Amino acid sequence: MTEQVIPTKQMPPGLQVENIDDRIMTLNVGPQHPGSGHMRIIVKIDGDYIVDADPDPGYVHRGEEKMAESRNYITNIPHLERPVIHDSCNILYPYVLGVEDLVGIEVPERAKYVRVITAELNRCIYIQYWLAIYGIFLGHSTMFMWPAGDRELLIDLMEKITGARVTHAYFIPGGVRNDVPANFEDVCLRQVNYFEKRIKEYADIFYDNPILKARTEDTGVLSKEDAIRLGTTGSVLRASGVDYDIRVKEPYDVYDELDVHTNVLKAGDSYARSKIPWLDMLESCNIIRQALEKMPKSGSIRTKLKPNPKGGDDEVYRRVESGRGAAGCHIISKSKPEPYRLKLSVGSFRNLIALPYLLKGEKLGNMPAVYWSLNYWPVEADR
Amino acid sequence: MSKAETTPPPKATPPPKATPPEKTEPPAPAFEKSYVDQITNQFSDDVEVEYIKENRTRVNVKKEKIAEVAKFIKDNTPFDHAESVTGVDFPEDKEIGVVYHLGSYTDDTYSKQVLALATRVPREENPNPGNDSTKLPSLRDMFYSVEFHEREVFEMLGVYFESHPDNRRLLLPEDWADLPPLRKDFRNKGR
Amino acid sequence: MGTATGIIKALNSGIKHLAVKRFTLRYPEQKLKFVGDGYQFDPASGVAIAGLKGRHMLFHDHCTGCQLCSIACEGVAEAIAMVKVPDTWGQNKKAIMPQIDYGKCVFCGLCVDACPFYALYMSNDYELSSFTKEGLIYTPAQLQVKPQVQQDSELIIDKRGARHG
Amino acid sequence: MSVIAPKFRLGYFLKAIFDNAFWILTLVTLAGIPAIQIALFFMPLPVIDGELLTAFLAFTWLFNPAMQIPLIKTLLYSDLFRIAAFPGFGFAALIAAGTIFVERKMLAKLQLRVGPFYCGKIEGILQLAGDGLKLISKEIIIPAKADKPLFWAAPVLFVGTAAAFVALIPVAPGGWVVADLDVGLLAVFAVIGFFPIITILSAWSANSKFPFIGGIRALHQMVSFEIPLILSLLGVVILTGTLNLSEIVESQSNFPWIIFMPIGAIVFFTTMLAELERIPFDLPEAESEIVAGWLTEFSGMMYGLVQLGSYLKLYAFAALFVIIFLGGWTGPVFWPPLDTELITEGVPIPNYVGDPILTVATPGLPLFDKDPNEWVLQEQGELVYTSGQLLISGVIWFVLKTVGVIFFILLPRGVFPRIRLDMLLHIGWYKLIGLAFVNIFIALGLVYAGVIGPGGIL
Repeated sequence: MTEQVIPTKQMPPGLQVENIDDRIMTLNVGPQHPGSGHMRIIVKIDGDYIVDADPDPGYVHRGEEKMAESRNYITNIPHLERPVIHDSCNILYPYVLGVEDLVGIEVPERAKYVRVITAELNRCIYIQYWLAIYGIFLGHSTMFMWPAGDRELLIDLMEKITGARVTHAYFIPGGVRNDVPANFEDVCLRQVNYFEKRIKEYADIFYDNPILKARTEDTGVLSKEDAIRLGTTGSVLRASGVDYDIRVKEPYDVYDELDVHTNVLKAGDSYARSKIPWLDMLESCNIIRQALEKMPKSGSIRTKLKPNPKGGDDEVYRRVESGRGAAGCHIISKSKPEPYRLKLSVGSFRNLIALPYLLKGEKLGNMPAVYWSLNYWPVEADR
Repeated sequence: MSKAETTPPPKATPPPKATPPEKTEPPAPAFEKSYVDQITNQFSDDVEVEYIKENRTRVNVKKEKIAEVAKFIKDNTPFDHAESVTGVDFPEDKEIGVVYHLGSYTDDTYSKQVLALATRVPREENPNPGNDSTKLPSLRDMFYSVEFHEREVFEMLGVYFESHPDNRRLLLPEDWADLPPLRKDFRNKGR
Repeated sequence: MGTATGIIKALNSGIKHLAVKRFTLRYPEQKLKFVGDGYQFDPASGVAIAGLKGRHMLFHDHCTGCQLCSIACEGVAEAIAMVKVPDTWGQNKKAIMPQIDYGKCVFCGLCVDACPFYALYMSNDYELSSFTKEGLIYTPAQLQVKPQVQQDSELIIDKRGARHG
Repeated sequence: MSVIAPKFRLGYFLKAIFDNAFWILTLVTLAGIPAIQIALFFMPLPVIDGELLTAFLAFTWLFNPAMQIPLIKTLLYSDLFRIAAFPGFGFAALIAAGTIFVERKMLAKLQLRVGPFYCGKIEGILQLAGDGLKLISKEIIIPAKADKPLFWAAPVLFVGTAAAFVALIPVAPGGWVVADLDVGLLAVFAVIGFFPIITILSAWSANSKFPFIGGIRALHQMVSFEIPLILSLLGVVILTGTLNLSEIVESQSNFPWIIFMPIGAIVFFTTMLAELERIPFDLPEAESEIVAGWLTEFSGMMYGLVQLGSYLKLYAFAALFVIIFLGGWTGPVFWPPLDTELITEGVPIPNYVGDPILTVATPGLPLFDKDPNEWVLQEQGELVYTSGQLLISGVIWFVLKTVGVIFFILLPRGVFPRIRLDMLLHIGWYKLIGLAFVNIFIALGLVYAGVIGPGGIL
């Protein structure tokens, strides 16, 4: 393997990569492995220590960027949410914002609030799914079932709004596709309140569990400087003590009218990285309540587009805070109905770079804890 | 929706050269202009400001100078990480564009800013990734976070990054033997 | 002693949840109730109404055979094909109507958005499984049928937790 | 939709059936019947009502209502019954099956889901049978480069060793145990020592990476937890002065040892979890790290056998905990709630002809009641059985306590995450061994202070 520019972490004594060829064992963890997701990590271990880790994504690469070049701005919508169907509103958000910039239309106020609410609901849905897998990766089967079950509350809510359980295809340039159903505010408030009560119960059994703490604290520590240099984003960055949340720093839609609190932890270990999304969920419940309060009770939810919208000869780069960190969308338009080039710069792909760095020198038993604490979604990274 | 979406992108109409002339735009925002000016003052001939919009700026750099400019940006401005590297194919110009989007975590005043650092490399009709003239110096030493992005651009567009220590395939299968797929002459089936 | 209290707290939390109501929806016996009659447009205002994106419903008296739904689907799933129908409707000069392959459809609803005559709706019916691939292809005549759906179960939240009932 | 095979012909089908029947009959006649006769020649046959029970006589008596009860009673007190059915394998397997069912339903309840629901109409009670059928019907795949004899032997050895462990467990007063050894506890330690060897052998023979890592982990875990396990039980041995498990139970007729040795109980419980590879100590099978650990290459019924063995082991460990710390089968007699002596020995009634003895043994349990006249095995002078009522009461207490312990073995699975290998070894070598020594010192202190033990005040 190659040299790292970043000085590698101190290996335990007696571990040098060069001289132990006959002692190291190469493990192909994935792509079909209960602890890898749809990705392969080529791990070299010496005893119980990982001496080298090489992530090999691409198992579920679908060429979404290439596909987007031959579809117009509207028919791209169901495709571009495919990388993260659990977070489909948030992955569509930068694209929709970018197309609105290109085409130059205004979004009605009520649609902006509906977007924020659905995006926050979707963030919770994604994080619950992520948390469920984090639980099962650590061998905590209850933490697999509880989030997967409680997620159903919000999926139910999203189904009432958008008509689909996961692949909503709800955002559209110019607003959202349909209005929320009648007495939506009450139902939403009731379910979100119960959801918040439920996720607070995770603390006793999971986050304050001494075995979990002993297991994940001080493993895979990413310092603040390294987190910045590696360009990580989202929960990984905030767990390392960097106060950076695009919802606060570069508010889009109506986030500047809402009181959004950024959760930051200083430790930078697996435990902090796994706790930040949970705190984010609590914050999301807060945001949803605020947005429900401030949302205009009636009004238009969609500015009609022309049938075949064209962008100018322009480019745009918009970014939002998705469940996994910043999701950026770079659209280059050439006055055609289709984008000339569309690039998704997603949180998973940006956080993946920290994986080989973090795994080096860890124990094999820590691999799932470190890997999944990166808030990584293999399908999104592959696009 | 017309039938146009189903036909391949037409080649007949060549788009204007890489930098369209600036139209009557509102005056550039002052803050964004200040840090772009920092770069243009240093490299007056080699860089070209494409646009300065609110929170977004783009600077086109000659490919020989890209590492130098990146080093200058890294040392003298708060931009500390690359968010995204986009490779764009321009078959009409026989060039491939590479756009680095740089952001800043450390400086709060810069947290909204995204500086796009763009460059172009010559494109070859019959690409032989790694062994032809489509080469760029890697920015990995300046912005470590471009490592995987540059690997992706290498496999998707065939731009070889010199001094990148790990120029391997990332997403594509190991036995991929076709054109780099994000080039415009690689056609999707049925499109 | 923090470890001991933590372990006891975790055990306590686990045992406490033995008494919480189960959340599972027992599907074939219970079926979830949805809002409205499915994703459709209000012809008067032209605004979409929230509802489940299920199997489509085609109104033969509105469809003009303009193919806009098929064109919209081309970029998404290529599930809609236009087929010949008996020439009984005056407004449908070409006598073609959409036929939908649910093996391909992704239920995005863009065809409903595209229909300018409000002829294509989506209904509440989501039980579309079939033993053969051909059984998934719905002809215009099949799409005309209004689905019979019995959906009665709702989410109930009370002190002992959430459940379906 | 079932489809008849395209080249089906009834003639071939019938021919296959006849062929099979022919070969079975031939083999039974030529090999089976001589084998049975040879076995009968060497087997000591019981004497019932003054008649030697031959195979022919047994078949005859089966249809004679008067002789059925003595026949069944003889069967009940035979070695084969004890090994195969009641205190041995069958009883343990029944409890293991119950354990699996309870584990699934309880875990489902804890996790707010339903669990097995449809199989068997009542809360999925037949799910285990369905799973067993599925496992039997599955193909057994052996890796091409595996060490095949070892690989085949591992699951069988695992079940065999677990059954041997079960054989050492007494479940009711009066010698209801397969092997009543004076060194029962030592035998338990010896049997436990086999498990890591079987695990590492199977892991090695699979010739695959993940089983190998899992086997090494299992070896680490079991070897390092065996020492605190043995040490934690020594306190009780010091206090009772015996290694015989039945005598250890009888020494707790007044109070269970857990009152004096809670530390030993905690250490034993923890090591038990580790030996059983249950969460939080399921590192050898850690799914997300090493697929399924040393079980990765097992398929079909080989996997099923390992699972059966591990649940038998779970029962045996829970029973051992009950025997050593919770007083085994001791407890109040259920019905009638009278003294044990009234049931076993009775009260002699004076002034009556023949000195009759009044007992309060429950009628209706003639099968288990002591009847010296019909009871042949007693003559050998090694087994003493008590009345059926005490047996029932003892077994109920024993099962209740065992189920309670099993509940606490199952509960951590829903509550704790898996721990890491270095944490595990740290716990084993630093904390548990220290605590086990503390426990031994407590026991020694109690003995030397003269509180309990031989000649103590309690």
